[in-house]
Amino acid sequence: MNEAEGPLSLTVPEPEFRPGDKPDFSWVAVDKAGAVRRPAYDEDPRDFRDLAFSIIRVLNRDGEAVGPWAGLLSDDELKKGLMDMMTLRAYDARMMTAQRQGKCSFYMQNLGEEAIGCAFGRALEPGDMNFPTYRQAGLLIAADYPLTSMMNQVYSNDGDSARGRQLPVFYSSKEHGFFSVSGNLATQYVQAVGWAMASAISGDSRIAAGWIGDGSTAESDFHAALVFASTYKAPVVLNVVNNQWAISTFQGIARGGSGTLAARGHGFGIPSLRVDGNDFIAVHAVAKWAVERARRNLGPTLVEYVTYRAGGHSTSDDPSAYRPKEESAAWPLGDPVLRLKAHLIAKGVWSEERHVQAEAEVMDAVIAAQKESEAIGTLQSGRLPSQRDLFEDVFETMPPHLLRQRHQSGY
Amino acid sequence: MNEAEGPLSLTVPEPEFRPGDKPDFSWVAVDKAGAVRRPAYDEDPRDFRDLAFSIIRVLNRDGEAVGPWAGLLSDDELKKGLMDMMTLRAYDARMMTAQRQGKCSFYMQNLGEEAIGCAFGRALEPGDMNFPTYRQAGLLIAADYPLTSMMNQVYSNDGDSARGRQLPVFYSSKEHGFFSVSGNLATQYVQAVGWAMASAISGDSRIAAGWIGDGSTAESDFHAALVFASTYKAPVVLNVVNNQWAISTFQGIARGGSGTLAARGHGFGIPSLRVDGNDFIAVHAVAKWAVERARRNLGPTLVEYVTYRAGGHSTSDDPSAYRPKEESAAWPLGDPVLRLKAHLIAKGVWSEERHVQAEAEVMDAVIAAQKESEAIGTLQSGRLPSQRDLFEDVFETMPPHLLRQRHQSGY
Amino acid sequence: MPRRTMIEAIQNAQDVAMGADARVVVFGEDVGYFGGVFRCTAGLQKKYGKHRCFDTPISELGIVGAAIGMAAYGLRPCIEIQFADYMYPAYDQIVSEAARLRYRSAGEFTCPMVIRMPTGGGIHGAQTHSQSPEALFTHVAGLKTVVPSTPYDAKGLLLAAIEDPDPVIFLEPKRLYNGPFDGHHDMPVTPWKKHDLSEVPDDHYTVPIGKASVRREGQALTVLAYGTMVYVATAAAEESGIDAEVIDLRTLLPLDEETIVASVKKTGRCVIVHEATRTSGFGAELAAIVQERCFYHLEAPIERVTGWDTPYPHAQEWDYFPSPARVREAFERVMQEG
Amino acid sequence: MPRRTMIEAIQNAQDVAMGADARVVVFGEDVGYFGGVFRCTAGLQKKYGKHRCFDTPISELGIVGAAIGMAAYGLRPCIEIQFADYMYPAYDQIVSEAARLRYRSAGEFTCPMVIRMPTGGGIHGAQTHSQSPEALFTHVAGLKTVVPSTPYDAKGLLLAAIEDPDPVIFLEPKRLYNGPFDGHHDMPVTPWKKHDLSEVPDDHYTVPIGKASVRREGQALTVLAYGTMVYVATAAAEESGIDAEVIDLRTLLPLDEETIVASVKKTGRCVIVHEATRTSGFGAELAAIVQERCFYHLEAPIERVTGWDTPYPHAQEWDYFPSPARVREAFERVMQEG
Ligand SMILES: Cc1ncc(C[n+]2csc(CCOP(=O)(O)OP(=O)(O)O)c2C)c(N)n1
Ligand SMILES: Cc1ncc(C[n+]2csc(CCOP(=O)(O)OP(=O)(O)O)c2C)c(N)n1
Ligand SMILES: [Mg+2]
Ligand SMILES: [Mg+2]
Repeated sequence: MNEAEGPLSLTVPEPEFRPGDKPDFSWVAVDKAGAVRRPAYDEDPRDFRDLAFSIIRVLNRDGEAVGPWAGLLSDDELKKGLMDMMTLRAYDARMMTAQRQGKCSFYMQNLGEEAIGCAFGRALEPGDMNFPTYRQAGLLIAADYPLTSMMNQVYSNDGDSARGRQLPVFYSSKEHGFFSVSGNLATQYVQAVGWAMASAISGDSRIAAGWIGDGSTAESDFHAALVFASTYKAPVVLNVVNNQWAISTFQGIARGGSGTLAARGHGFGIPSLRVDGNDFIAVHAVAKWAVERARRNLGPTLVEYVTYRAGGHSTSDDPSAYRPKEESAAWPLGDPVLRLKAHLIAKGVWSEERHVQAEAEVMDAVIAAQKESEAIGTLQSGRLPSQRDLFEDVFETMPPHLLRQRHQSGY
Repeated sequence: MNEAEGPLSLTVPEPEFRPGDKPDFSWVAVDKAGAVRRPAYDEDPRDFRDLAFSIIRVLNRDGEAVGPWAGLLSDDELKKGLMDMMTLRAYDARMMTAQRQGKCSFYMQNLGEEAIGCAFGRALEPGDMNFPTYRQAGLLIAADYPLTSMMNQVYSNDGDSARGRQLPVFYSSKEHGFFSVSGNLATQYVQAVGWAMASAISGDSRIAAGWIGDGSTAESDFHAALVFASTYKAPVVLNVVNNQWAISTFQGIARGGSGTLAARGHGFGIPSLRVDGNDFIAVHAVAKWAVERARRNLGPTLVEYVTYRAGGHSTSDDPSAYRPKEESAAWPLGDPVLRLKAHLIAKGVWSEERHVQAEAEVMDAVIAAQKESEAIGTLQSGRLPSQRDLFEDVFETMPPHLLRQRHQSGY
Repeated sequence: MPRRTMIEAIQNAQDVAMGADARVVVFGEDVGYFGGVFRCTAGLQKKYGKHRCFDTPISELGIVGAAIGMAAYGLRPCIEIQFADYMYPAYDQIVSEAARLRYRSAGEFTCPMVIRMPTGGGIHGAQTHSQSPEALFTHVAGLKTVVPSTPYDAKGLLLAAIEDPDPVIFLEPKRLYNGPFDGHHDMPVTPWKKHDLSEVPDDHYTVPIGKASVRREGQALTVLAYGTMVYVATAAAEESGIDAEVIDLRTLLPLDEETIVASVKKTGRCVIVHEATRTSGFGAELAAIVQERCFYHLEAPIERVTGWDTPYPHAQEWDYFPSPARVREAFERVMQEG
Repeated sequence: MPRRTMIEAIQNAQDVAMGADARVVVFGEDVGYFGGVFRCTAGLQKKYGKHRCFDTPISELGIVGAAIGMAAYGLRPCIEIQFADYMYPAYDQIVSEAARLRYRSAGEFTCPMVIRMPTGGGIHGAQTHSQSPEALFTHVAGLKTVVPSTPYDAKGLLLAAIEDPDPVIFLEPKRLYNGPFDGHHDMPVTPWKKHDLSEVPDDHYTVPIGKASVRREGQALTVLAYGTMVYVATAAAEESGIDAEVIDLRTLLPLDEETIVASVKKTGRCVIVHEATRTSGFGAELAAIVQERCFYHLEAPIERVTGWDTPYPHAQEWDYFPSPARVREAFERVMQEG
């Protein structure tokens, strides 16, 4: 009763455009700003499954903030958000240059994705904990972590609180709710769930946020995180940053036939939202909603941020080898800095002049921090962590064999 | 703006009933036989998402086969199916006793779940490959694998084709489409996908079937399998046997808030069906549908079999420590052997007398096989695999260090 | 003094730890209501509540990954992997995360946790219920690895592990759970309740991590062993009449090199016994250290008696398992040389 | 004879294998359209089609698990793990499945596959782009482990590995991808194209698995090394003026013990060099074997020069990495003893 005809064949998904193609994203369904509803915190997730397939947006083409997700932030907060994004962008630019100058071994920028970390950070309370990837420096900026400390880490200089042990951008600051970044993709997603469970076990009120990229959702830890979060209703926000690319691999390879990555949550009964990651206000509003659900002990929320990695994957990557150069410009969700700027101007609380001035301000701040940091050292010169440090912190107390090795090493 | 009130607390799901409780499954929503529709093979999976939350059933309370999933098997095929299930049950009973007698180290029975392997096996073609767990012996019986060979494996005697190297019930028979069972849960699920991809790469027409238990869906390999199957549209049937228990842990711990395990497929865009695992005809019909989809290069299907593990997890387990003794009897889906028997009697092609006679026939066959197998040996006596065998098959060619070790060992 | 099996000692250690410190949480597959497939967590859920002792989904990755998050939060998870053979799905979390968190954050975040797991063979568990993966942990900087061989040590070491500020791999030789097994699988086993080494006080005490124990003094040769092999080695010593000194390492990392070196310098001969496969087993490290530090005292090559370099078999278990006879032969070879 | 970098040699080996045998398939993260982050699979998708060379989701478990199923089906997967540091999520599939499939089915199902992965440090990759996990493979019965140190060997060994009937772990020292690096990080590197060892024929050839190569003959002492450390050891020999014999092991398992034993019996002294952490590193196994088999020829303790027992650091990379100076010091110590 084998009704099949021809032989089997393997399907291998391909991105729409490769170098040489003219990108055209008119097929990407982008919901109108204000069009997607805002469920009640305790609404049955089965009743808003559609929200995993739409895109929550607040800022419309005229720069207005519209719909049920608008209205949470004051003008001052919005201005601070804009400045944070601009700071991150300026910082990234300087560090990219520093890497080319050999001052650090490596760098990864956030270009085009600034809204996500900067807006999410504002939705948290002190004591909450992020488990970030390498592309959430915005969380630190939003938490007012000093730029100099960030640079010290990037330069692996003697001011680096982690003693130069980690690759650039693998920051850590407990005080600023930023868990030590691991280079292993996805591992920290389930740790975020564990941290949140610990908070619940302890009768605390703090919540956790896990971070993962589109490509990394394929990793096992993503599944473990969803299973544990779903079973124990952990107070955690599970963030997926879909910037369309995982190095050279387009998001369709990780996503497969599921339509969206947000849909992954449905198999676990986890409420899942999809949001315009380049819309600062939308990101903040959705983050706030998910954080509040967690805080009310209503359990996890999965949030997919739809965005675009406008730069290379890292300083080791040249994206023109695998995608059209124009793809970034063709991407339909625009630039997060320009969109928030336009909104503030439309509101009459910002201006082109103020913006130019602000650009100078943030650049000054970045340069001042850079001077301070470089006065300590860069990877190639100045004060670096001591070689003795190599042997510290393997354990709290150094065991005899390590003492012996340190001695052998001459330190 | 923290609107939360009290402190957080941890949710830990609990089964409805523990020893001492009176089980009452009236809350389990069981669809009427014949009520769930049968989608076209190429229907968009988004259009039958409801089928992951219903239960496909064919045999109704009067023993009739009804609805769109009925009618695929001839009377002779059904009788063969009944005999297969009875054989498996008789075989299990004998082996449970053999274990108590010390003839083998361990045993795991299929009690209550006989329909699944026995019916699924009939939906495959020669050359297709199952990647089974330890509870799919029915696949071998359906494929007419000799009982003696099965017993030789259980007894680890010299007739065991795998040279006594594996725990009892970890069978292997390429010829019968039964991949060597691993003791590590879930690992083989993704291998099934790989095997299916290989068939597609090769332009072959053979398909694969992966098998996993409810509890094991929490493992990483389950996720990897779904990701790969979804991305490459692998010709594979992904079976989840939900027998309600994972040793002492009820299925709610693995399932979390998702409603059903079949729903896991939705996050991947994989069509997902849920079927009465104690209904031989329904299992077969759904299996056939999923196999046909794979064969037509339409990709993977996830199938959840709703059943109940009527016995202990293994001979090392005493379920009365964690669930009410009466729970099995209270389970609403009945016994697969009795249900198919009733259907055949209702159809007039079987009778109580024929059944009694059949019981004697299968027991005779099992006892004859047992005699043959025990004539070779059991774990404690008779001909066992040679100790030399210990060193074979680590590699195709024995490298010098192993030759030296074998020599040292005295063999 | 109450007598306890090793299982009871392990259960009791966790009970004491949970009673003393609300940060101690216990979880794993089947460890909650049921109390663990080996009963090592029996009664803890009832006594301390579902939020401190609970069943988990079958995801070793999830168990360890969640525990790391909890440890970073400030709890002290003591988790069970049902069999050491099933720790591989969690190996990335253990190696890349738990072991390195303190280092990579320079102490800002730490990972005080214990990962318990039954190890070793001798129970007809075949390839997936018999493995001894200790060398896969000792190679990883940032992990401590402990293997008790008596109920007393099991409790004391487990309490020390739970109180340790760093991740500890706690390997429980399951062949010893119920009785000490005097080396011969075909002879009756003395149950712990009739054995001297099973006296386990009710109260809190610790056995220090990093200290070996000389189980049998001797002058002729030194045996380095741990877990079940301590009994195999002792049986071999008794039966051979060779005056062997048997050292129970108890902690593999950090290793008590001083006790080892002092003994080998005294005896001039060394035999290492472990169940794991030979190549790159922990015995290799022991042999390397002993020849490095005792070279001029050695009168014969150091011998290793180990599991063979094959997967762990089922029917042939007792041909795989290092027997007193194999250890005795090594003793004799080592005594003849030099 | 054409000259090739190690990357080109590896690419070429796969090209030759795919051309000769339709069962050979190549996949991994970024290996398809882009040709791999190190370009080791460049051009293969274009030449052989998407169904034989393709990108995968970021799931090392999935990559290896799927490859096992394919190998069992009858294909010959040659897969890439982007960095050895990321193999841990696949470790269970490698150890519990690939390594044991032949054994547990007594040859009914087999797993001919190659798992390629860049290893080792020296590129400022910090803890997650620098590891040398070879000992985690050599401990596992059923795996072969290969580490080439030249473009010629890389191609020949990779072809041998693809044609091998069993799973082969193929560790590529990424410090050698573009040039041989003569041991000093602060001196200019000779690119392969100017180096003698980069002559790589276009055609098919194999270098046998299980055979070491004596890279430098000498009488005074034996150095056992592999991968990048072959160059560090050679530099140390050249600079110290000590007549060291440098053996490039090339295959760690099965190990060419005969070549090692013959050399140490000749020189009476042995230094082992590897990048991995010291404790339970592959050097421990080498030391154990050498003392077992050459005891009466040894005139000094065997020394190990290795990475320290810490995670792989970033800023302090060159303090971690075994330098020619550290190797030279070991040579001197070993020559002074005895
Ligand atoms: C376990 C693991 N596998 C592979 C890598 C190598 N790697 C680093 S980043 C990356 C792509 C990640 O893509 P995505 O998750 O989409 O994050 P993005 O870089 O786009 O933010 C890969 C494959 C890694 N770091 N860890
Ligand atoms: C990786 C791994 N972890 C744990 C175990 C121990 N174990 C064996 S069976 C089992 C329960 C499996 O339950 P389920 O998947 O529901 O299958 P069932 O036994 O009900 O058929 C467990 C935890 C294992 N074999 N492998
Ligand atoms: Mg991405
Ligand atoms: Mg089950």
